[in-house]
Amino acid sequence: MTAREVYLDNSATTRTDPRVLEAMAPYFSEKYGNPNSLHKYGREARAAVDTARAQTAALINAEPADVVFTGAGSEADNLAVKGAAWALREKGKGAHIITSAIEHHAALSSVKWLGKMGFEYTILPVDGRGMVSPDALEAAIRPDTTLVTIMFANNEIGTIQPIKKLGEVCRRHGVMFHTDAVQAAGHIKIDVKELPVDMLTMAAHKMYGPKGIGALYVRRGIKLIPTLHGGGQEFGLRSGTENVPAIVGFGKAAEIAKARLDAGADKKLAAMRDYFIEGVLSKIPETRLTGAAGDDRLPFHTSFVVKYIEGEGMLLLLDAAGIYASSGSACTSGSLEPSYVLLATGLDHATAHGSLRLTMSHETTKEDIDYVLEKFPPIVEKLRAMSPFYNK
Amino acid sequence: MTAREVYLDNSATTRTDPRVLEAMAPYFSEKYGNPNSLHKYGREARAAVDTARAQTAALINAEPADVVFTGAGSEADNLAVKGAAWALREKGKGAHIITSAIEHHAALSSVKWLGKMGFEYTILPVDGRGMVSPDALEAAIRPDTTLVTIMFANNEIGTIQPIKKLGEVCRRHGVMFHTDAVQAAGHIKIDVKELPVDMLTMAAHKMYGPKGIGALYVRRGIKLIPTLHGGGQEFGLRSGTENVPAIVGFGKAAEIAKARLDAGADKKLAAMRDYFIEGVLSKIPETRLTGAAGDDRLPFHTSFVVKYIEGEGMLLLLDAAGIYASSGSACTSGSLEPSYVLLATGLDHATAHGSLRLTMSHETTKEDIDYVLEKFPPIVEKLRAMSPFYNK
Amino acid sequence: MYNQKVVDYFMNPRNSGRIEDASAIGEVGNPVCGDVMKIYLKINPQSEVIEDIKFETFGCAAAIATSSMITELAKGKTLANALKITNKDVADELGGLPAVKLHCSLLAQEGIQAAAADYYMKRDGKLPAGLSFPESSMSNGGAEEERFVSEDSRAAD
Amino acid sequence: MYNQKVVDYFMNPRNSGRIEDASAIGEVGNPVCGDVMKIYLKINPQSEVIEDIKFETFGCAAAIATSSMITELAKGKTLANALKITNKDVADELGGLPAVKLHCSLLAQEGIQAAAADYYMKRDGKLPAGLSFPESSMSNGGAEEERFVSEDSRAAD
Ligand SMILES: Cc1ncc(COP(=O)(O)O)c(C=O)c1O
Ligand SMILES: Cc1ncc(COP(=O)(O)O)c(C=O)c1O
Ligand code: FES
Ligand code: FES
Repeated sequence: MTAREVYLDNSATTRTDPRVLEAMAPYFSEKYGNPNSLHKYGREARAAVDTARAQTAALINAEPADVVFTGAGSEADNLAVKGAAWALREKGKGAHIITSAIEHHAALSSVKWLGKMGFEYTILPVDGRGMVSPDALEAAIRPDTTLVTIMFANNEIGTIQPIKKLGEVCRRHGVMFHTDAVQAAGHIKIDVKELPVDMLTMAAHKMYGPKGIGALYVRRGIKLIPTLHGGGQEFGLRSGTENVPAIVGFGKAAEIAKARLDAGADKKLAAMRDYFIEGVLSKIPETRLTGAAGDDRLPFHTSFVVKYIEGEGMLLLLDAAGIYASSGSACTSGSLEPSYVLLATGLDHATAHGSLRLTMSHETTKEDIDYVLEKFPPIVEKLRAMSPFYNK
Repeated sequence: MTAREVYLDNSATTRTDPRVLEAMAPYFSEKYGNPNSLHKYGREARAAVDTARAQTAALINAEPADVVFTGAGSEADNLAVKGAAWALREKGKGAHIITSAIEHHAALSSVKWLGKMGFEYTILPVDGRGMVSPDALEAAIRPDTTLVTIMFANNEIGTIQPIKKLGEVCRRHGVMFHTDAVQAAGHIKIDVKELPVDMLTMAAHKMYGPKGIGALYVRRGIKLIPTLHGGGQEFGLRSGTENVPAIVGFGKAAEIAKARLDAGADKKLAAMRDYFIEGVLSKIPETRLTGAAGDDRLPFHTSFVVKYIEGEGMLLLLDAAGIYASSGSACTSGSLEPSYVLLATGLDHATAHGSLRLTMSHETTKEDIDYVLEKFPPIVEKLRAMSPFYNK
Repeated sequence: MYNQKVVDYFMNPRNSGRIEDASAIGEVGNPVCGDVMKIYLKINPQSEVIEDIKFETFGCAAAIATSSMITELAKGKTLANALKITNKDVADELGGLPAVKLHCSLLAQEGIQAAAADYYMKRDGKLPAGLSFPESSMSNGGAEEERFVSEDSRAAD
Repeated sequence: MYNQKVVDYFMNPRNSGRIEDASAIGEVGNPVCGDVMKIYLKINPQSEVIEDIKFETFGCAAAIATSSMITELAKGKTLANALKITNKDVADELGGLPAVKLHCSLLAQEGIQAAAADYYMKRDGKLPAGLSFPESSMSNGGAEEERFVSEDSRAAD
């Protein structure tokens, strides 16, 4: 038993809010109908899906009919990227896609797969803070460019992109613009009526909703080719019996998130984040923040590189102290490369290996943070004492 | 309020068994970690997924490492059909696919989409009982045939295909064989060590598990190209954060289903099914069973065509009597054609419009059936009285 | 998906059945879905008022509800006035129909037209100017690969 | 993913640190992941017994655990016998490593080899027959598009 447990891996997944679970509960064993059935059980399931769609749409100020539920955030990214790329190529608009070096695998691997299917693509670099330059985007647009996909905020380094400016560039050139807002949605204000984005990805489990449900906002009038074929659910864009409880949970999570944002909870969290960052940097020498700071950073997100040591060791020792974190140094999908995101921001391999991500929730308290600030420095000391690179 | 409620739409979706929900419950708000995280929360989630994979595999006597979880039964069909077709074409093995006329949209539309991507396909006919002929399959195999996908049991008419024989034909010709067992898994015994199938689709919500989770059995050694790209979860075949609670629920549902099958519960249900069919046919003149009978039919499945009237009217009047059924005459995805499955069995349009499906669960009682047998005939009478085709 | 009024007109159909000594019978088929409606009229030869009207319908619940509604609307009207009832009137009177079910209401409108045509053909051997046997030209949209938006897109299970 | 013994050898590393007056130092890098290990030996010039051994490792938990294990295994052995310890011995002694972490144990084996090479080079100006500076040839498998089966395939979030 540890004295305290502090879950700081909210970029990986969040705790389902008990109010969300409560909203979902009746749809498993009581109101368990298939929304496509005509009878009472089907109708009550359909009504629940309709309500949840409206709630989810409201979070980003979209119309309900413009929100498509998918089985994961990754699936929404795949649908947006492949669905638009295929549809636009079929119309003879071209086959060039632009993305950035720090996209999530769901977008990046989709683009690369399209590369195998005869599409061309450009991967834009980022600066030291992980920012994509709107000018660089503009310069990369070609006459045959059809689609740009650039994430709203990054999962590893918390950087929020200049989405409005990037979208404006796309609009100016008549290019479709998708943004992966899995880390941003529910955590910072997003208004698709104001932002020039055509498609936007969300995932409930990153905002205190359930796992296994994503959503894609698709601006009215946009035609996509589905990636999942079948019965024609979700406006024909995502076949498969609707995951009613999870959809209901998404709706509830979106409703709660919206109320929180309206109450300015993101500002409070950002203040705690800055206290946390300040504490880590001052207590642990030769450590730096990765990604952007201030308003350009997700309010719940901190991430660091700690020199001379590796992330995994920190994770395990923190784990033993009841502190649950993650590291970009971990192998992703069996690869042992350090995070491509960190490398893209200009870090060398060895430094990138020392990455640690600590991402808060609305349940994180100042006491939790102080506990981490007490336990973390000696852990670093212990590991550095074993490092051949550290000058004792 | 109606006197009794009888849910007879278990082919559409089933009630989540309360024991399944109980198993899932802790994974929302207590053990909510991402299985890919190294810390305690991640490890307990990973352990839960491993257990559920073993339970799910055991239902069909497969090895755990050969079961891939997906976001829906439809997605597993898409992955099997497209994943194998792409992979085999890439290896230069050919690009011809064989399927049947009564497949679920998830398989059929996947095949048709591949048709647009340069593949060729053959759609095998079925006989009056909805059976695919192994001889017809053998005759359709060409040198460039790579993949056959034929469902284990049909959702609309309950017919169980001669999977062993069909698989043997495929084996003989070195062709890969996928079967969509969404309606069969958990309801009849399936053993992939005995059956010559290479891939097999399941969906938890058709067997008293949760919605939003499917599984694909993939025989060892088979390479697929993923349809959903990203972080590389599920052996690289299905990216996206694992839906831990739903996976746990699938495992539990599989465990319960296996115990039931081992106890011969399918035989009992089949006896009730035959009592039900017998009752309907004897009480309502000019009505016939659609699909096969006896051992060639799913034990929980009944389906009929009632002459001179349409399905929707029956559904609504049954609904008013607390009986929840479905009909193949309903528009599927906004189309108003009667079910292509019924047409494929040789029914004319008008007769096919009069279809009704009543699918039982393990909770259905003889009293429920007797209640339906009491309420259903006058409903038919009432509608027939309005029909221009009925000779009073 | 149906509102209460539609359900009521389907559950408790008005004027269903036949008129054995009908002055005219109209039979129409819906080209979209293959459904069929028959309308029986009893017409006062002097006033041309529809004194009795009955229907038989092989179709969906919307078809039955709209059949039942149009008989109510037409009863007591002169044939000329009954012919002015459009499928939209019927749908509106029912408080609206789901988008995919709008075509069903066409059966009702065309059923009256067909019965009227039968009446005039029997009486005069020809149709009055402006009246013809109905021939619907509705087609079924919604290609599967395209994004399909509808308030009620039922899907396969 | 690590068993208890691995965790123990990582959490409570044996023989970590430096030997200031080491007889030999070996430094190896892991070509798979870029990690680095340094081994310090204090060797009895007569018996060639390893009297003291320490390590410094920049690497994952498995690298640290295997470093700590090999120092324990090698301590008190003659150099010749220590050189017979394979990475498999180290992994087995730890009760096994996850598949993706097997390569880490190579650092330990090669660290001893490198230190021994350093010892002989310093002493004789050349390596004894059969001993060379280690050069690993492990490569990283698992092309992304292929089905990737591993007991522990961690994924991105
Ligand atoms: C035979 C068959 N295959 C596939 C599916 C698709 O399953 P899901 O809707 O869960 O994606 C279904 C049911 O919808 C089915 O009955
Ligand atoms: C930025 C970003 N995009 C997409 C995803 C994919 O979401 P999911 O794992 O729910 O499919 C994630 C998280 O995993 C993410 O952080
Ligand atoms: S579907 Fe044919 S009339 Fe309604
Ligand atoms: S990952 Fe580099 S030594 Fe283990």
